[in-house]
Amino acid sequence: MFRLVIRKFLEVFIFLLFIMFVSFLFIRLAPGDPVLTILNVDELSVSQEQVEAMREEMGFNDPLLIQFGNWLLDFVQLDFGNSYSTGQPVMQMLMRALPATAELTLGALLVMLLVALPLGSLSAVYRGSWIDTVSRMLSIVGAAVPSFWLGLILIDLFGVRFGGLPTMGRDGFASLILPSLTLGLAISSVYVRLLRSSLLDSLSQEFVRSARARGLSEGRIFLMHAFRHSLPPVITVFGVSLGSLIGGVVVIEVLFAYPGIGKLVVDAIRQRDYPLIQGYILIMAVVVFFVNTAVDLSYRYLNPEMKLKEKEAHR
Amino acid sequence: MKTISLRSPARPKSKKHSWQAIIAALFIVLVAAASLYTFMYLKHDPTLTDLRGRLQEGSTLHPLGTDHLGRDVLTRLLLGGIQTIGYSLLALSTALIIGIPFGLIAGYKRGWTDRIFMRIADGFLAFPDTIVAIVLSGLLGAGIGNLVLAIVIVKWVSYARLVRSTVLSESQKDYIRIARTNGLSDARIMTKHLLPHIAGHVLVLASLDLGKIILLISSLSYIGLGAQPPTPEWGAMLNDSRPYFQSRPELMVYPGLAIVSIVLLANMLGDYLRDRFDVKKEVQP
Amino acid sequence: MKISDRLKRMSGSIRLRTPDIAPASVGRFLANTAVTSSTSGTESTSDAAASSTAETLDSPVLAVERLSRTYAGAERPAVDDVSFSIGRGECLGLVGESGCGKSTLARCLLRIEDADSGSIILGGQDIARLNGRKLRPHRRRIQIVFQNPTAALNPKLKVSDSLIDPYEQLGQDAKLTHFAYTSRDAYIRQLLEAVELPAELASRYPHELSGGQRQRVTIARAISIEPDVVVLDEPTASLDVISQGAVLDLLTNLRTSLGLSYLFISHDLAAVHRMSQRIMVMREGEIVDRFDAGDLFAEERHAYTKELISIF
Amino acid sequence: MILSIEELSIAGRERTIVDNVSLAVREGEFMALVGQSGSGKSLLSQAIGQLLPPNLHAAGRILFEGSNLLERKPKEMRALRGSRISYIFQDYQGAFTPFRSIGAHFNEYQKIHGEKSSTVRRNRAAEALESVGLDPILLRRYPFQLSGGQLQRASIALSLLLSPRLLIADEATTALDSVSAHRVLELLARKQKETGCAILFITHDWRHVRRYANRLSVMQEGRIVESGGKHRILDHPQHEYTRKLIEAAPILGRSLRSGIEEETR
Amino acid sequence: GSSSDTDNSASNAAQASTDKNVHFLYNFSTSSLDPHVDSSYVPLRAGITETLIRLDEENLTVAPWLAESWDSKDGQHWTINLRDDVTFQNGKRMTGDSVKASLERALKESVAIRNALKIDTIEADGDKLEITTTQPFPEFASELVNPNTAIIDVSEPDIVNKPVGTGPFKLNAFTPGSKLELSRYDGYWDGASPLDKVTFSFNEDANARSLALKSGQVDIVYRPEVESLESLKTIDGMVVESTSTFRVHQLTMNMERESIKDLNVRRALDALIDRQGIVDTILLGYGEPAIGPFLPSLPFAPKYDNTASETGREAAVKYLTEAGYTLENGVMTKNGKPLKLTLLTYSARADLPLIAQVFQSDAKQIGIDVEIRQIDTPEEYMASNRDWDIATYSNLTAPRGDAGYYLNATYHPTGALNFSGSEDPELTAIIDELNLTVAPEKRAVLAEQAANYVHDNVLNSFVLHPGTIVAYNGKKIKNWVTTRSEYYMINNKLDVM
Ligand SMILES: Nc1ncnc2c1ncn2[C@@H]1O[C@H](COP(=O)(O)OP(=O)(O)OP(=O)(O)O)[C@@H](O)[C@H]1O
Ligand SMILES: Nc1ncnc2c1ncn2[C@@H]1O[C@H](COP(=O)(O)OP(=O)(O)OP(=O)(O)O)[C@@H](O)[C@H]1O
Ligand SMILES: [Mg+2]
Ligand SMILES: [Mg+2]
Ligand code: NI
Repeated sequence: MFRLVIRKFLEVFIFLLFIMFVSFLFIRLAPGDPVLTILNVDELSVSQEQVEAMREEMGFNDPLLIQFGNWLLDFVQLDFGNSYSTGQPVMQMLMRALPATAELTLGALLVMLLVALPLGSLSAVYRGSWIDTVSRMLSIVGAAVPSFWLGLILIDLFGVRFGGLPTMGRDGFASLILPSLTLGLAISSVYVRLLRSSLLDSLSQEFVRSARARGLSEGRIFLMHAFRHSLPPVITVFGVSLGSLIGGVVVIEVLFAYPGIGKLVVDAIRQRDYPLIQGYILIMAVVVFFVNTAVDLSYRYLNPEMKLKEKEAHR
Repeated sequence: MKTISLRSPARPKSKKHSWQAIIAALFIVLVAAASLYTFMYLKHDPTLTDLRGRLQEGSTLHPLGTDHLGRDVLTRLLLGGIQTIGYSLLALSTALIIGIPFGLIAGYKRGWTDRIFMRIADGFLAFPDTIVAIVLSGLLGAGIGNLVLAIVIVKWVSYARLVRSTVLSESQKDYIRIARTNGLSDARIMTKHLLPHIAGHVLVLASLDLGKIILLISSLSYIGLGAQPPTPEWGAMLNDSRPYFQSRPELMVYPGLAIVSIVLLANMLGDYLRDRFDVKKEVQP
Repeated sequence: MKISDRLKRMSGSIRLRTPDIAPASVGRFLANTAVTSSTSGTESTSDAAASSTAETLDSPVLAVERLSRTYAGAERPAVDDVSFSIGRGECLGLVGESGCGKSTLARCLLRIEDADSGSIILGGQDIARLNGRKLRPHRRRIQIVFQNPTAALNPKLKVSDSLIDPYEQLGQDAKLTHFAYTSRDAYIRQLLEAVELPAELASRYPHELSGGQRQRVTIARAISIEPDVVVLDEPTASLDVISQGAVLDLLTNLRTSLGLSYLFISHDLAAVHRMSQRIMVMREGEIVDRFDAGDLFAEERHAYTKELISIF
Repeated sequence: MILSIEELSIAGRERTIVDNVSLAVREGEFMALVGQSGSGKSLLSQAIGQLLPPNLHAAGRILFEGSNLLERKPKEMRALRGSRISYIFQDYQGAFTPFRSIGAHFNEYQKIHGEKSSTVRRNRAAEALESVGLDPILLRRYPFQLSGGQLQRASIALSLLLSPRLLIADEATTALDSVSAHRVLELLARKQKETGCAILFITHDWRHVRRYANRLSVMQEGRIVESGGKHRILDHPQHEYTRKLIEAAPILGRSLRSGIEEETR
Repeated sequence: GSSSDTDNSASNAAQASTDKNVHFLYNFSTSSLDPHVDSSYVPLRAGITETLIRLDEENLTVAPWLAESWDSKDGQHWTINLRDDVTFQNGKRMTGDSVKASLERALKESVAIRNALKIDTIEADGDKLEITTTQPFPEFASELVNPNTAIIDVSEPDIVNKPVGTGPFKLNAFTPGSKLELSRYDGYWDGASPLDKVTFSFNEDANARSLALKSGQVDIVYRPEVESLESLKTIDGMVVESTSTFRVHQLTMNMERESIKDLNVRRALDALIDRQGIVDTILLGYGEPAIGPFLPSLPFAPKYDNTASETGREAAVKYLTEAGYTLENGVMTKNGKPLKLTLLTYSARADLPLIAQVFQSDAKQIGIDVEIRQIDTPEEYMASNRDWDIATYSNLTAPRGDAGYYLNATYHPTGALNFSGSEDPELTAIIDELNLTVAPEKRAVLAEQAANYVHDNVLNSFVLHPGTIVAYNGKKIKNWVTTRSEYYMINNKLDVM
């Protein structure tokens, strides 16, 4: 057990270090640097020498490895640097924006669950019926319609015409409804279809017939036998998209002026605010790692054979 | 044997039938589009702007009206189809070509291979799409190849992981072990025995991803990857119509519908293929 | 019904054409048993078997030494220090109570599961620790029929596709003598015929077959490339007696004419008795009794063997 | 007459697999169904509980306690399955949901059929396993951790648990050694005596037919070629196929013929 | 619809009886309020902070604000007299020392400000400041208009999130990226505001901003979606205001490219731009066609009398003919080489890609093949890649009422925004002279001279001055002023009905 923990820990550490190294190189390969933004060339007269001097001062002219070394030195002291554009500590900025994003993501996931679970289940159970057709149509529209459009329609409907729900900002629960709804609906489509497809597989398994022969109700067969069996692909895609979900909320954050991490990062990218981007990638890498590790663990829970045979050598 | 809840009352219709119908429909649509396209192209240059004639309603000259720069919407829609579908299919299939083997190998080999492969995949997930696109466009410049590369980088992981999850559980089963005792090479076990099992989910995901990829392409073209304006392209048309959300909503509806129909078609194709791999065809009552 | 009739039928049903057991391997096999060999070595009708007798004398086709396997979390080993060997052209029967470890042993032999210790010497090479690419060349020599045929067939593949697997992968090295590969279809037809299945089944999926049909498909697959050793784990359990007889005849035929060796796991003492030259009895992972088939009714049998016989 | 199958046909899209079969099982009777592999025995038995694979379709009548099962709604069917009609399937592995322990299956089965007390459920599950010669410790295991015979016995124990009126056992002892099979069949016989349930027993094993059946039917290529009392068929078979089938029964060694013993009771 | 109207007025009436408040919606968002660093200038715009000197929006000259007066003989030694009646929102009096501390913090925290102000030393003496710049620096006063030089009380603990300035509103709460809650500062030196509270929120989506105004959630919207104005105007009492800004959308010419070096080609390209069409349609009239870089109302903007100078396709063809091009098979060709141009554009300013497309289409019609290349960061791309011919770009030309910034940045060989790569000695001389000239009138003459030079040589081509659009609920809001500088938004005059 202890060794397992150590090993996992080591794995995370090496993984993070590697990711940070790659991302460090990668984002510095992107054309541009933050100097023009810092000097506010849009409004202040700046000469090319000043730009060059600034570059020199910020160390952008040093070899990348030295830059990385410096960054790493700070990193191991848990100093993630200050944002170039605001001068504030990066982690503080990210952590301040994180709750909003988490809220939004959770809200969207809730919507997704409320939409995808029933719709996906029904369309698998009543395969070929009207409900299957309707859910397919909905999910296709969901997959093809950009979320900003959906968001605008929802704002127009529930913010302007009926309901008077808040359409922007982050003030309590009411302001969370529309953005979560938009994001949730936008991501639901894949899960509806995936769950359906997976459930169809499960429902044709032999053990379902045996359960039926034992007199179990369809509901129970579905919940206790088929459903769990059909979860792995759904959870997998969920785990994968959680990463992109956090990055992908930016459209919604902008539309609803929801002050989350997505907007922060997109701005950071636009301004080449390296420390902020790095901080974000670090957080994302941690999140992705844990989410996907959790997903992997869930396979084991869903399929005990995997857990118990894990130690067996594999050819 | 009639049941209400779980089985359609009649005997299942032949799937082949509906498939032929799709092909026929597709063919008709294609022919119609092609002829309309030539016709419209002779009449309207899709890139020629006409500021005085912008935002016109539908008329006989412009069946779907004109866009914000006075260009014929129908012509752009027809022309854009080729671009849009071509790029997105190319990108999607490349993502599949990379993602599926990756997932197969990771899930089948397990152990260190799996661990390393999955950490690589995680790494890709940690990068925001925009960063990838910016770096690529900065390093390599615009071009279809780089566009496809950017999308592949963003998309392949989901396929890899999806495939892996199925392979992980499937390769526990006796018939895979038998296949191994039959001396099948790993590659062959993966392609012959495991691929049919993953096809269903992958097709579902891929057909829906097509829509997302079309939208992604348009947002990538903003930062220099992909089609440059004024090339007609559905995703870009959709984005360009954004300001007219309140004044001319149909400008968004047309490309939106076009994308929906393509995704629908892909989805039907996916379902058809899925049914082919789904040898048991139907749920039991 | 007259008793004489029955006796006639009885003697007719024992159609052991060649109880050709190699004395040397028997000696080795019996090293730790009290039984002495009394097998009469009728000369082999098969040239192949005859020419290889010399070789078989000191090198059995398959020799297992001190094999053990304990499942994670189990209190006692499923296979406990098992040793035996099989000579060329020999059929070794393995009987034992349900859950005693027969299938586990079989899976270990096939390297589907890893034994914790012991060696599996197949054609002179210990394959117990070989892995991956190194193992693959040896795969051709040993094949298995699983106990549960449903799980052993890929539900997404047609019968023909499942059947062709071994040939497409290993067939080039195998010198087929019984079956002949002219075309894929013809080959599959031969295989299906051999197990008395209609050719039309080739294009069906496993779930469209009956239990017995599935089992016969897996048998056909196992013998399709004529390996040296076939491990048969309850190969005829769900066959009607006529098909059962036919399949067993076929197996015997192949064995004698091609010099195949079998490890024949079965609950059906009649079938085991009919097929095998030697029989092992397994209990709680250990081999508790070994004897020549002819000595089945001998007095010195283990109590459990006797119970099996009496119940039968 | 607890079960009476009348002119039952089972057809797929291309062909008819079971052709116009009639068969009856009397109350408290041990009815054996033997026959060719692939002749349609399993499908016939599945049709009774409306459990056919979806690509197959049954026509005819299946009267269970007087009412036609083929016309029943799924809900009504469910009320019968598990409590009044219970199944042992040929694919013993498929009987268990892979990610649930054996114990969970026993527990759930009793629970949905109305057993409220969890200790009672647990004890009965343990007893049931012991009655088929299994260690109750197996309750904690997952299906894949059991040997073939253990699984089969567990599924037999499960289907006997609630004393059904009709037990359909499809090759229920194929994975069992003769000692265990004997034990299981003794248990079946005892159960039958206690509860008076009818058993439709599909088998290839003449010994079992000989020892336990009251009547038997012989199937070949989708038809029943012969049915009747055990003695009549075993000792005076009419149909050519039956005769061959009996003849092919394997015999062991010196004297024991597996199906047909010296005296006929 | 009418229902939302009645809703609005009803709720407004209800609010008016208790609290007078205004909800303002701005088109940028910020996650930091540091008055000296953050370039969104929100503290100044929201009325929290003020600068020493401000821009007089009517005359477009600099005017006193926290400073009463200022003076310099040589452009290097400056004396600034502060008002003596100013207090910070925490009640402390603004003194020379506090101003000095504030300026020093600005210099310390912001490289940009350090670069821009070129301050060497500051000395405080009562309400008087003595400032020396590192070099003669005539624009110094106008640079003090920059919102990042705003005066705050630097002794406050949390400047980044809760700056304390001298403005009419003090900050109650700040949600980064979302909004500021402000309340009236009663001790404001110029007379306290009639309002009790102001909410200053951000939303970067134009459609969403329009819809927020429609739904009555906000009262004033900065830059609503232009295309939604028609539907906004149908709402009773909605007021839409527009003012041209100091910004110019221009076509930057890459003077390092062979074809562009030819003045006649530049003239042709300039003639090709359909300015009026673009303003009328893409901007729906909210903007004005540009001739030169400076907004005509600026004192130093040249009066172009040759406005009638030929434009249109014919003129373009004529210039091209003069340059030696002929139309061959519908393609403009010179010496067998067709005229092919690469046009850069970027999406951060949504108008620019549209202008690019219109230009491309017009060029196509006279046989010029223009390839559009959309890029991410224009400044960096233009500076490091020289494989383009023309570029759409948007510039502030006189952000603080002075021409020095634009001319230096864009036309001086050392300027950071000199993407043309122009090194015209004559123009450089004018700019250098401007940099040493203190007297405003003389500076105006030089600026005009430079602008004319640019125009005559078509160093860049100017398309339009976009307008700032503000829409507000006229039934509620009183005294709203849309400024050209876009610096001043919430002030002490703003009121509700
Ligand atoms: N789902 C199906 N679709 C089509 N044909 C099927 C299907 N299931 C079974 N069959 C065919 O129907 C016939 C009868 O099958 P069934 O399983 O009833 O045989 P059985 O008598 O139980 O044989 P066994 O003793 O081998 O189990 C077989 O020929 C089989 O191939
Ligand atoms: N994966 C596993 N994990 C733990 N225990 C197992 C596992 N597989 C089998 N066992 C146990 O190991 C023992 C031997 O199993 P095995 O399958 O070899 O029996 P068998 O001799 O083939 O029996 P049968 O005749 O019933 O098929 C049994 O007690 C079984 O419960
Ligand atoms: Mg076994
Ligand atoms: Mg069967
Ligand atoms: Ni008789």
